[in-house]
Parts: sequence; structure tokens; C-alpha cells
Amino acid sequence: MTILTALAVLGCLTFLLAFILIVANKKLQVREDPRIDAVEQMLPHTNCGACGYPGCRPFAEALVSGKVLPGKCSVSPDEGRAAIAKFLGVGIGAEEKRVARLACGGGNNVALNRARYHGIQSCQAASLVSGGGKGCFWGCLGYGDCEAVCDFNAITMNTFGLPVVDIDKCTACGDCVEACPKDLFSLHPISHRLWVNCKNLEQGEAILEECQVACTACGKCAMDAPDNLISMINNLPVVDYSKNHQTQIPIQRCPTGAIVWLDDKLGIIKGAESKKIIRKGQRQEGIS
Amino acid sequence: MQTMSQADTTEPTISLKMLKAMVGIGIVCACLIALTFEYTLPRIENLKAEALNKAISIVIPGMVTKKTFGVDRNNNLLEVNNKDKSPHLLYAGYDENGKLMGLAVEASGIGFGGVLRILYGYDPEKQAITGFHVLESKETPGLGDKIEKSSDFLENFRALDVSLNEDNVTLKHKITVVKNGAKKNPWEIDGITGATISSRAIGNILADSTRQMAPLINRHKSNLEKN
Amino acid sequence: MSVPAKTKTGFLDSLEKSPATDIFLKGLWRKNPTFVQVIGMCPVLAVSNTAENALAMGLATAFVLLMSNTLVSILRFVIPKQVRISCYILIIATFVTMADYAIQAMSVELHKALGAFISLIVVNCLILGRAEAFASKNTVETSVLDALGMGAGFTFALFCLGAVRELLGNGSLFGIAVFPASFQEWVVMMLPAGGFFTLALWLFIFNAVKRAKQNKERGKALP
Amino acid sequence: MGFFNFLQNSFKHGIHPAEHKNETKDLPIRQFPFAPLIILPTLQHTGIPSQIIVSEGQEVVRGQLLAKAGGFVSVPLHAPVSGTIRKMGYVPTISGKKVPGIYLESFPSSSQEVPEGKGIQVESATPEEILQGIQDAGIVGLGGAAFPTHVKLKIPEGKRCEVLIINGVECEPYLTTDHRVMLEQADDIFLGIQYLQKVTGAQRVIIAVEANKQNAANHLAGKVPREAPIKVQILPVKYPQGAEKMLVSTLLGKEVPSGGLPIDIGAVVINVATTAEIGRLLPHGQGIQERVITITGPGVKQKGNYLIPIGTPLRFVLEQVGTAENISEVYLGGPMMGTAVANLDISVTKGTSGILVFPETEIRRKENIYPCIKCGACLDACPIFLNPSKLGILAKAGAHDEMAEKYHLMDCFECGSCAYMCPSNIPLVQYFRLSKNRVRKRKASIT
Amino acid sequence: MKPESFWHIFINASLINNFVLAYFLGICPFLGVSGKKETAMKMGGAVTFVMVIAATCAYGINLLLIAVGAPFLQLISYIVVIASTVQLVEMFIKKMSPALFRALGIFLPLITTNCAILGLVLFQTNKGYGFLESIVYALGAGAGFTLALMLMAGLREQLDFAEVPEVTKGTVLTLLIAGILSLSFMGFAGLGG
Amino acid sequence: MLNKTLNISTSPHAVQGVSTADIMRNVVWALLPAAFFGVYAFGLSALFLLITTTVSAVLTEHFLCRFSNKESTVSDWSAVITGLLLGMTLPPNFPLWMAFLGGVISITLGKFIFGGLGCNVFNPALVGRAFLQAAFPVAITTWYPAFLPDRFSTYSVATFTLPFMEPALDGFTGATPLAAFKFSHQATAIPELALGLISGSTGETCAVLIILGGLYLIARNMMNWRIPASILLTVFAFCGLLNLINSELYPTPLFMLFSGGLMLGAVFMATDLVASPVTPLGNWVYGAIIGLLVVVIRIWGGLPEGVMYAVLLGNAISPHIDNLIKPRVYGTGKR
Repeated sequence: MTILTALAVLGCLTFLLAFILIVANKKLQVREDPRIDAVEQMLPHTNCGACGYPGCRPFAEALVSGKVLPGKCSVSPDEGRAAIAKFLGVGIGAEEKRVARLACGGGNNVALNRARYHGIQSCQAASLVSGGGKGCFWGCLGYGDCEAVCDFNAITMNTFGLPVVDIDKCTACGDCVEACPKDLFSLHPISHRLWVNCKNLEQGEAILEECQVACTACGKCAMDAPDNLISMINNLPVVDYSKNHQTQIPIQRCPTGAIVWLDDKLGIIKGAESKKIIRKGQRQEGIS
Repeated sequence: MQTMSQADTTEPTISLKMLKAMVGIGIVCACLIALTFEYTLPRIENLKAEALNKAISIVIPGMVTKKTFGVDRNNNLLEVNNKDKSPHLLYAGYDENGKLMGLAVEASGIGFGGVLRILYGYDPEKQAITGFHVLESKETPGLGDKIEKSSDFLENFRALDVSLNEDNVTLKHKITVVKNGAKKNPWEIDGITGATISSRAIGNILADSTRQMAPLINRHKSNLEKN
Repeated sequence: MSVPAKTKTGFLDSLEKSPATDIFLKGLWRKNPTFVQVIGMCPVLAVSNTAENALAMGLATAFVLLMSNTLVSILRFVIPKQVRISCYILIIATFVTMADYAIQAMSVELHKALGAFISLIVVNCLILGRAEAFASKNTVETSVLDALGMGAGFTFALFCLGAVRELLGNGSLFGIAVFPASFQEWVVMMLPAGGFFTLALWLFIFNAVKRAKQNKERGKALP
Repeated sequence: MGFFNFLQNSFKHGIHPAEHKNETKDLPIRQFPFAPLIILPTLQHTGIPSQIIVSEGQEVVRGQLLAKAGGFVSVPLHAPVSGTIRKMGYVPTISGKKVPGIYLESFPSSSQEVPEGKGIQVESATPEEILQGIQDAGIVGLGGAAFPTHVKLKIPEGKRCEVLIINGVECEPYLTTDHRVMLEQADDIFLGIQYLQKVTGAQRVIIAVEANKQNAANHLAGKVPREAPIKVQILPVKYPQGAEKMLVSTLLGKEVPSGGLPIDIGAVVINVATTAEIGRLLPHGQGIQERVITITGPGVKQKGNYLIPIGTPLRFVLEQVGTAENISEVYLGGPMMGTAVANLDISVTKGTSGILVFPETEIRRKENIYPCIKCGACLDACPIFLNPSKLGILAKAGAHDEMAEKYHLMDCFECGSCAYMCPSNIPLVQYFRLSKNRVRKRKASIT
Repeated sequence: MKPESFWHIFINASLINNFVLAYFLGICPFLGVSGKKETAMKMGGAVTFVMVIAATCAYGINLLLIAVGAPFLQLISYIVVIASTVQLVEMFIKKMSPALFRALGIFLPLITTNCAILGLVLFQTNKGYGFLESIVYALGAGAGFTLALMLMAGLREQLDFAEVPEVTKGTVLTLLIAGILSLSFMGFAGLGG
Repeated sequence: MLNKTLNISTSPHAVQGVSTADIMRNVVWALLPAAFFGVYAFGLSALFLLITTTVSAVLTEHFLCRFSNKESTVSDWSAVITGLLLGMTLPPNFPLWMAFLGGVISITLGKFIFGGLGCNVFNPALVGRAFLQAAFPVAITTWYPAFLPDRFSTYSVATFTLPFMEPALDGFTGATPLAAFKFSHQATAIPELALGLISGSTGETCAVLIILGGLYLIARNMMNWRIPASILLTVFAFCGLLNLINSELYPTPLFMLFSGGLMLGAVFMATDLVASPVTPLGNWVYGAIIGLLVVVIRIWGGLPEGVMYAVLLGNAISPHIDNLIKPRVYGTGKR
């Protein structure tokens, strides 16, 4: 008797439940392209926005709809991009790896601090207090906002208070570009190795009092560079990267080492005639 | 169109499969549950009865046999079977000679942490409460639950006076809870220090219940004594 | 309190060779449902006021987990995807009802202490979670192992909580007095708040141990 | 907390910092020597930089136009001294950015007289002519903000100026320039008021003076031209009463809408020194060449109120007045809203109202920053009723957008009352400035 | 037995024996969904709503089961009916009011396996509540759940900006706050008695 | 002379002189009269108790800071307040080992886990008190008689109970004015209450001295006067209303104000700056909620005293108050 009641009750119940589920199954199916999930799984989930989309999911949607190629994701390793390309049956659309480059060589061993800053230890905050106190108005303040903002630990501050970009880790997400109050960072293809390492707009050697590696706008690099590769604009040399720029000639005669060659392994290479700065410690705090 | 027709052809089979799976599992489950129930039922009943007997024998010490009574709508006391449900259950305990030793009455009220259910023993002969046992409580452990553990407190219920007036309808004295150490009269309960609310709750439950039950029991005393 | 944990890890590490023990130990330790995954908290907190209750609850849960995992694994090709959750619930509810009656048949006192929480095993996310995440995708043998591991882990966690709460809250373990009679009970441990605090304490210890281990590994990796 | 605040007839909240005005308030304005080299940035005002119209090597006379206005929100720049343009290049400014500018070598022995220009007479000129005249004279708000005055005076379509408020409040501690100007240039002020009345069409004029400048108020009240609708009103001393919004609230009992200007409730507020400058320059068609600056602070030897040519380098100024041995901080402006100077090669500009010098011994910087204890002192101080406590916590966590959207960050005008009161020494103003900067940057990048 | 007043049932379910802080029911959503006030509010609303529906259903089922004589099927029928009811409600809301669905819908599947719901109907049956009492009990429990969730959400939102030590971040902190809240709620003991 | 490196910092360059540590230190001064009165009334036991809680709070704070590799924050005086307040809310004959535990719990559970000063969402002292109340309900409701003749030469036997051992309590229960009213409907005379000639927790008996301490802080602008004002007004009004309805059943408002921990709670507990709302209107609302809860718990609840729970619940609600009641910003129109 008990078993029969149980069978009847549960039979009815399960039947009812099954019925509801069947109806639900029929009425409420959401049709979304399953490939979006799959592609999103293959993306790095950093939501860094380097691709120009607000996050990895929108980028995945764009990938699936064919609006964009996987190569646009600069964060994924090559295998990852290849996997997505294979999955979607499209080309990788390889773009050259880009990295953030700093346009300042004025660490505290060569550049003076005119005033001692007190307050929130961040470049953005310091730059709002009379520019932060650095002698050079354009130079790096060295409080490391870029280091803090980098999600990939690609930026570290060196002993002289200058950020150093680890090009292997850098994904060109652009966060440091936005963070720097002095606008010293910019994103460049990794092949751009001829590099103007200064943003000083003043002409003449007066600036050398503030910073020993500043560009004095002497124009030697522009003169030496073949094929009008470099032109002086607003007292600064500007490299025309649309021309062949794989040459170290322009850096050779630079007196201060403001134009440099960036080598993946050796780091910053300065020209033969540039002053050798051997000071290991901090430069004396200057007069104001 | 193509996807539509595909869906059309597959859906009935899926639905059928769903139905089959669910109802099948339902039936298996029903069997399992029913079998377990059948198998464990006698043992559970036994254990429950044992527990009840134990509780009753706490409040009616020395009880040997018992009978269950229920109160019907007209305030009559009737003997009931175990199976029947009644809002008020009384258990009459008898010694080996079949003499009525006392009654165990269930009562409940609101304590410190919610509902408090107790079983108390009532001796119609002495017109006194002979003990109580907590069936369900949410009182604070270590404090409120002293009502079950404190021997001083339980001492109150050796013979708590609930004697009736001559009219056999009202109580002579209402059970009251007094501050610890202030008990002077047999109808007073010595409260527990630090668990005032809980000890008061017991007093209130007993007072409420006895006001109704004591006259009732007295009325049906003869009925109860028949064994 | 962290000392047994440390020695145990070492001991367990040596055992983690065969895949079978690996699955089992994952549930017991590395993926411990309570301390690591933090799921199925409701009974963990509610019935861990004494070691005995905790152990009983843990075993009941482990039983249901084992049975349902097995059955789900057996039926994994029969149950259609759309109704799987409902089917799992049906299966789990059945075994919970069975466990409920079994405990009632064993001891009324225990059943009273555990109260409605036996029934609430049905909605313990641990069981449904294992059915969904593991049993429905794996063979019967591995599912059994997984259930055993998870069940043991759950029971272990419950016992950890119950032991601390009973020790401090009642001065006893499994009802046997541990401290001298004049021990002052910490009533708070028996209260709901004590459950929260004790669980937080255990999670804290687990976090701290994990952290220390990570730091140690990092320290090793550096030189 | 602010228990006694509601007794006063003034705007709500605010603070009472120590005044320190006694040292200079009785010292008459004195002409300052001309520096051998004048440094003139082209951006001395809020808005678009002026455009240089002279060339290197050119000789200029005092008052000659050096740079013309770069647009509507811009003013021209006049030569503060007679001399030779030595160089054009980037010149340092207080903001920490270098802007294009002029290095002007002054003639050592020039009479430094300013030639008369084409004057604008208040009786005959039209409001538009006066407005143009004010721009041509290069006049900006001399209170400190340096906002081009003619922009402020241009009443937008559909709005009407009912009351003209001449702001002689000078609530910043230490500063006494406006005080001295009111005492010494009363005639210029009243002439300036006439120009301003004509431009704005205001029927009522209130000259607001704080109670700590009673003698200036009395002096002005005695000089009010007959039947002119001008009232001198004395206000209780409270910071930041000199801020436009606060002043309007005190005088009119109305609030300027959030994000709006005083003209939205029918008022125009002009600084008293600006008014005097209008009255002084316009009849002669000259441009602004110098301004009154209070040089004070415990590190200064010859404190006083000086008439200093625009562009005089700070180093020259301090050398002239003499400073203590151990100077540690120099501020342009008052201690509440002034800016610390990092480089003494910057020069005095039109917006410089004071130069404060503090030696090391007088600096009481609290390096010990405690966590915010939510005491609410900042709420009771904030004149625009923000919640600086919450804003500070959000700023620390970097929630800039939430600050702007939910807590009216952009209404903050950085008066510093909150940071002044904060017992935990949290650099609230700097946080807000930083966050505002971030929000502006983000908004700019979106549009 | 003296029947409890509705007022007492409500106070008891919401404050004295708060489902989360005293019975530990619904701990999973309590830990999970208490991060933001808005979601906490919605979750609370959704749970209360489902509680009332579940209480109604359970009352009916209980009557039915007693009539049929199969009380041993109580648990399985409760859970099955709750699950399907929630699903029905979800479908219904989706059809009738998309706005409401967007506000509550995402929480509904979560609630199916919420022990607070099942706990509610089991307690309600154990206590032998009548229909109206059951509804009041469900409302009280829902209100208590929402209250606890909201208090926790408010505190957690504030603590987002605090310098919480690494070791206590996350679940540990939430549990400790829950413990302190549970202590605070002890103040309500004996209320309405 | 002008060749020095200048210092730069952001405006304002002037600050008013009072620091957070100053405020905290002054709160301690303000607490001391009431604490001394407790020692005077209850003798050596009370003195030992206050010292124990303070020392335990300060030590805990110090070691926790060390443990988490931070600079010790003992010097900001907040731990002293917590310890002192905790001691003042405990009965004078409370066993010292429990009091010590209370201090540890206060700082750890009430403050450290949230991130220290400025981050605690509850009043730390009350968290410790609530824990002790839940853990040792008997010891914490056993009161010691005031003004015993030999109070300065002997102490309660409970005071030096061995750690983890049950104290032999020599006090008596249910005799505080509130308990006397709740359970026996005996009201105590108001002057006795106000002057503290009664038994109760160590530091809560003398309402007059507590008010004086509060007035000192208000005069020095170091305390939020709105919160105590709001709490006391609400209790007075609510209780007055009830008393008007039925003066038999409900106590007089003055009795309510001066009895138990209300004065200490309103003046020193609820005003914990960190755990209370920050806006002026929010403070009024917060105070009103606490006041209502106090009366509700005292009159209808199971416990004779509810200030502690009311304040803790008020703390829990205060983020919501802060979120809902924002100051109207200048120029944004009336709300």
C-alpha cells in the first residue's frame, strides 16, 4: 500500500516536473553563438583593452563576427592567437608587437631636483604641485605611477628612479601612457630602435644644468642621419619611422646621449661622443 | 528553415526521453523511500514511545503503565489511541497495582529564544506539580538551559502547590516566580540567577496550563482512576 | 592548532602518487569542500556545536554524497542534459529521506539534535555540485572515490569545528569532560555567533598555512 | 562641532584660520625697483595664451603691447618696463609647465614712464567699447584666479545683472593688498565702479569688506559719491568668504547653482583691486604693467605692500626685500590656496597677490598622517557642503568617477578648509585636485 | 497549545531567530551576494517572494500528503515542487514583465537550491502552522533574510575602502562580521514574549 | 641665501593644530572622571579591572601591528580608549582573565580584522563586551555592591580566578536599577541614579560625571554632540510618551535616561567617530535609531539592558545612513 501511494504521488510529481521542463526547453532557448564562449576561453582574460574593445568578451564577439583578427590581441602569446585563428578559420592578422617606450633619460644621477616635494607619493599628485620640483620641467618625476598602474609587472623603477620597461612582459595596453603626467610614454612597434630619449623643448646648453643627458637641440643627429630621417621640430629631433630607421649613425655624434639606440639585450646604447656618466649615486640636490 | 525543421524532428524524441528519464527516476525513488519507511517505521515508533515513556517516568516517578488521554472540543477527557491527534495530550501513569500516580501534561509557551515545550507531572491527589521535563527549547545554552539542569531550580517542582478552590474551578494561588532565595510559599518558584526570563517562562507556562488543566483533571478524576 | 595540519600535509604528499588516492585526497585536503571551496556552509555552522553532532552530520552527508554520486554516475548516459538538475535533486532527496529515517531509527536523541538539518542535506551545494561537476562526467569508480574523498573532507571539517566548539563551549569532547569540573564554559561557542567565529578561525588558519607554504616555495624558487 | 556656527550672519560652514595681517596692513604701498631682466610668460591668465607680436632684439617702451590676445578668453600682454627683447623661449611658470615667453632686458636708466594711449571715457563710451578697453588693457582678476575680466563682464543673453559686488573681502590670511588698495586708491575704485556699472547695467553696487578691515570700509564709505547706489557692507571674518559663491551667499542669501556662475542669480563679483585697475588704466588707454603684492611671512626682512612690475623674477624680489638664512618654503598667494614655489626663476604674474616666505623653523608640517576617523570636521568646514571624508576615502581607493558622479567632486574649488580642519592630516585637497584632473582627462578622452 | 500571535511569529522569524544569523540558512547567498547593496536588496526581495510562494505550496502539499497518507514523501515532494515552482515563476515573470525579470530573474535559479526556502517549509510543517501563520512566517523569514543581507552588504561596501589585512580578506572577514551581527541580534531575544 | 633647496607641498599650507591623537587623548581624559568614580565606588576590584582591560587592549594592538609588519599604532591612543571603555562596561567583580580576553577580542575582532583605526565598522569595545556577554553570561550579570566599607583593602574573590576557571561569584544578580524595574517594578530614585550611588558596571554608574566628560569634549570640539543629543532626546520622548500612556507599566523618562549604560553608551560608545555616520543629519537619524532600539529592548525585550546591542545595531546600519543621507551640496537646490 505504502509503495503504491508513493509510486502514484511521485509518478505524478515527476511527470508534472518533466512536463514543465519540456515546455521550458521548447519556449526559452537562447540562441547565442557558442563560439563566442569558446573564443573568450582562449583569450587571456586580462580585460586590458589594448585591442580597442572594452574587454575580452566584446573582443571575442568581434572576432567571431569577423570584424577583427586575432592578431589585434597583443597580450596573447603567439600560440594563443594561432589557436584562435585556427578555430575561427581566419588569418592571424599578425601585427608587430608594440611596447611602451619612455622618452626620458633623466634619472636622479644625472638630473637635478630643484625642490623637495612633500605629499602623496605619486607623479600625478606631485606634478600638480609646481610641477613636482624636478629641475627639468619635462622630465620623469620618478614616483612610479607607471609601475603601479602596470597590470603585467612590465615596468620597474631602477635605482635612479627611472622606469624600465620589460619588453617581454609589455603588452602595449597603454595604461602607463595614460598614467604619466608628463606624457613621457608612447606605444611603439618593437622595431623602432632609434629613439629620442628626451622631451626638453628648450634650445641651448642651459638645460644641462638641470639634466646632463638632455637634448640641447644641437641638430647633429639630424645632420648625420641619412635620407632626412631626422628633422628638428620644436627643438627636438623627430625620427620619421616611415623611412628606413635601422641605423645607428645618428646617435654617434650626440654630445649628451639624448638620442639612443635601444637594443633588446644590451638596453640603451649611446653614441661614441656622448659624455660618459659614471655617477652611481644620486646627484646633489640643486640650488633653486 | 533548415534549423527549424531539424528542431522539429528532434524535439519530440528529446521530450520523450526527458519524460522517461524523470518518471523512471521518480518511480525508483518512490520505491526506495517507501521501502526505507516501511522497514524503519516499527523501530522509530518503538524508539519514540520509549522516549515518551522515559519523559513521562521523569515527571511521574515510579510509573509502570500509562494511558493516553486527549481533550476534545467540549473540554471532555477521552482516552485516545496513539494514532489519533489531539491538540492536548495527557498521559496518566499508574503503578503496578493500577493505581493512578499522576498525570503528565504537555504545555508550551514563549521563552527567551522562542517556543518552549515542556511536559510536567501533576498529582491530582496532592494537587501539586511533581516535576517537569523540557521537550523542546531554544534557550541560551549554559544560561537558559539551567532550567533543565540546575538542581536548585528543579527542587521547586518536588511539590509545587496548585490546589484548587472549593468550587473546583479556579486555583487557590497562581504559580509565581520570585527572585532567587525569596521563596516562601509552596506555590512560588525560586528563580534562577542570570536566567530570570527562562525561569519566568516556565512559571508562566505552568500557571497558564494548570489554570485550565487542573480543574479539568479534577473533574474527570474518576474517569482517570478507572483502570 | 596548525601543527597537525603541517605534519599531515607532509604525510599526504608522500601518498599522492597513484591517481586513485589523488582523487580521494583532493577532496579530503587540497579541495576540501569547507575550508578551500567554502561550500555547503549551512550544516557546517548549524550542527557543529558538539563533536558528536558534527560527526553524525558529516557521515550522513558523506553517505548521501556517496550514494547519489554513484547513482548519478551510473545513470549519466540515461539522463538528458535538460532535466539533469531535477533528476539529481530527485535522487539526492531520496537518499536524504533514507538517511533521515535511518538516523531516526538509530537514536531519537541524535535526530532531535540534528533537527531539520538532516533534511536540508538536499540543498547542500556540495552534493549537487559534485553530481554536476564530477559524477555526471566520470566513471563509477572514480565517482565513488571522489565522493569518498569529498565526504571525508566534509566530515573532517565538520569535526574540526565541532571539536573546537564543544571543547570551549562545554569543556568536553564527545560528551566526555576534558577539562576539570571548574572549567568556565564559553557559552558563546554554543551560540550561532560561535559557529561563525570558529569557522572563520579555521579558514584563517588554512589561509595562513597556505600563505606560509607559498612564501616558503617562493623563497625556495628565488635562490 | 560647529556648535557655534549658526550664530553668525554669513554663509554656512567655513573656518577661522589665524589672520597674521597686522604686520603689513598698516604699511603703505611702495614702488618696487625694476629688475634687470624681466621674464614674461604668455600665459598669465586662465584661458588661451597671448600671441607674441614682437621679435628678438626689438626695443620696447613701457606699456607697449608685446603680445595680443589669443582669442576671446585671452588678454594682451604689455611691456612692464622699457628695454630690449633679449630672447624668446620657454619660460618657467608656477604651474610647473614651461610656456612660451619673453625675456625682457630693462634699460638701466630709463624714467620708465608710460606713454598715454587712447583713453576711454566713462561718460561717452558704449558698454562694448568699455568691454573692449578692459580686454585691451590686459586686465584679469587680480584676486588670484587671473580670469580675464572682460569675459566675466560679458553678460550672457537672457541674463541680467542686478547687483555688482566689489569683492574687498580678502579672506586669505597674511594678504593685505586689497586692504591697502581700498585705503589708497579709493578714487580709482569708484571710477572703476562707474565703468563696471555701465558694462553690466547693475542698479546696485555692494562693496564687501570683512570686519578686520574696518578702516578701509570707513574710508570707502566716506568717499561714496553722492546718490550713487553704492553700499559698503562689513562682513564677519570667515574663510573662504572671498570666494565668489560664498560672498554671494553671504550678501544675497542665495546660492549659485552647481556648475553655474554668480550671473545665474543676477550678480557679478569683481575684485576690488581689479576695479581700481580699471579705473586707473581705462581713462588713459594704458595696459597693466604692475600690481600690488604683499610680501610677508616670518622669513621676510622688509615686509610690506609693494607695487611690483609684472614679470619681475622671484629671486630678484626676494633679494631686494631680504630673507632669513634658512628659508624653506615660498608661496605665491595666501597660505590657504597659494602655490608653493619650486623654482625662484619664475616671475611675478598678474595673478600674484602675495609672496609668503617661511623659514624652516616656522614650518609646522604634519608628516604623521592618521587614517580617516570620520570625525566630520571636514563636513562642518566645507563651504559647499561636500563630504570630504568620503571623497578622501574614495580618492585613496582611486574611485575618481564615483567621486564625480555621486559626491559632486567637480564642485570643489579647493579652498582647503577641509584639509585645514582634518585632525588626521590627510592631504584632502591634493587628493581632490588629483581626482579632478583624472576625471577631466577621462572626460576629454571620451569626447 | 497556545497559538502564537502573528506578531510574534514575524518577530521570531525575522529578528530573534533570524534565518541567516541564528539558523545559518541561506549562508551561501549570504556570503556570495552580500557584496553590493543593490544586488543584496534584489536578492532579498526575490527570496522573500519565493518564500511566500513556497510556503503556500508547502501548505497545500502537506495537506495532500496527509490525506493520501504518505508523509514520508514530504521532503522529496517539497524540493521537487519548490524547484518546479521557481522555474514556473521564472518563466511567468519572463513572459509578463521583462523588467522585473531582469531585476530578479538572475537570482531565481540560485534560490532553487537555497536552504532557507526548504528550511522555511520544513520548519513551518514541524511547527504545525496554519495557512495564514505560514504566510506570516515566510514574510518574517524573508524580511529577516533581507535585513541581514542588507546590513552585511552595507558593511562590506564600506570595507571595500578599508585597509583590511590580507589574511582576513574575503570569506573570513564576512564570517566574522556575520558573527558580530549575530551577537548584536541577540539583543532582540525575548522580544514580543 | 637663496640657494637653498625649497620644499614644496600642496595647499593649504596652514593647519589647525589638533591631531587625531590629540582627540583620542582628550577622550581618555574625559573618560577618567567616571572611571575614577568607579574605582572610588567599587574599590580595588574596579581598579584592577580597568588596568587589565586597558593593558590588554594596548598590548594586543601593539603585537598585532608587529605581527602584520606595521608600525605600532599604540601612540594614537585609540587602543587606550577601547580598553578603558571595555573595562567601564564590565561589572567591577568581573574575573580579570575574562577581562583580559575581552580586551584581546575587542582589538582583534573589533578593529584589527577591519584594518585598524579608521576602518572598524563597529565600536571595538562593544564588540568585546558583546562577546563577553555571550561567552560568560553569568559572570557579566553578577553585580558587586557599591561602597562596601572595606573596598580599598580587599577585593572580590572573583577578580583573581584562575584563567579558564569558573569564578566563585560573590556578587548578586538582578539588583541593578534596570533589572529591579524590569523584574520587580521597583524604580530607583533619580538623584541616586544620577550621582551613581547604585551598583552597576564599573564606569557607567555616575551619569553626572559622564555628562561632564562629554561636555568637556563638546566644548573642545572633539566630539559629535548631535549623536548623544539625539539618543537622549529620543529616549526621553519615546519613554515619556509610553509613561504618559501607562505610568504603571512603563518607567519615567528620567529613570530611563540615568539608569544603566545609556549615558555612557550615548556619550562615549555611540559617538565612536569611525563607526557612526558622518553627516549631521545622518547623526540625528543614527541617534534616533539607537534611542528607539534602547527603549524597545529595555521595555519589551528579554534583557533588562539594551544599550550595547542598540549601539552595535546602529553601527551596522550606519553605512546605510551615510549612503542614504548625503549633505545637500551647495547650489544643487533644496531637497
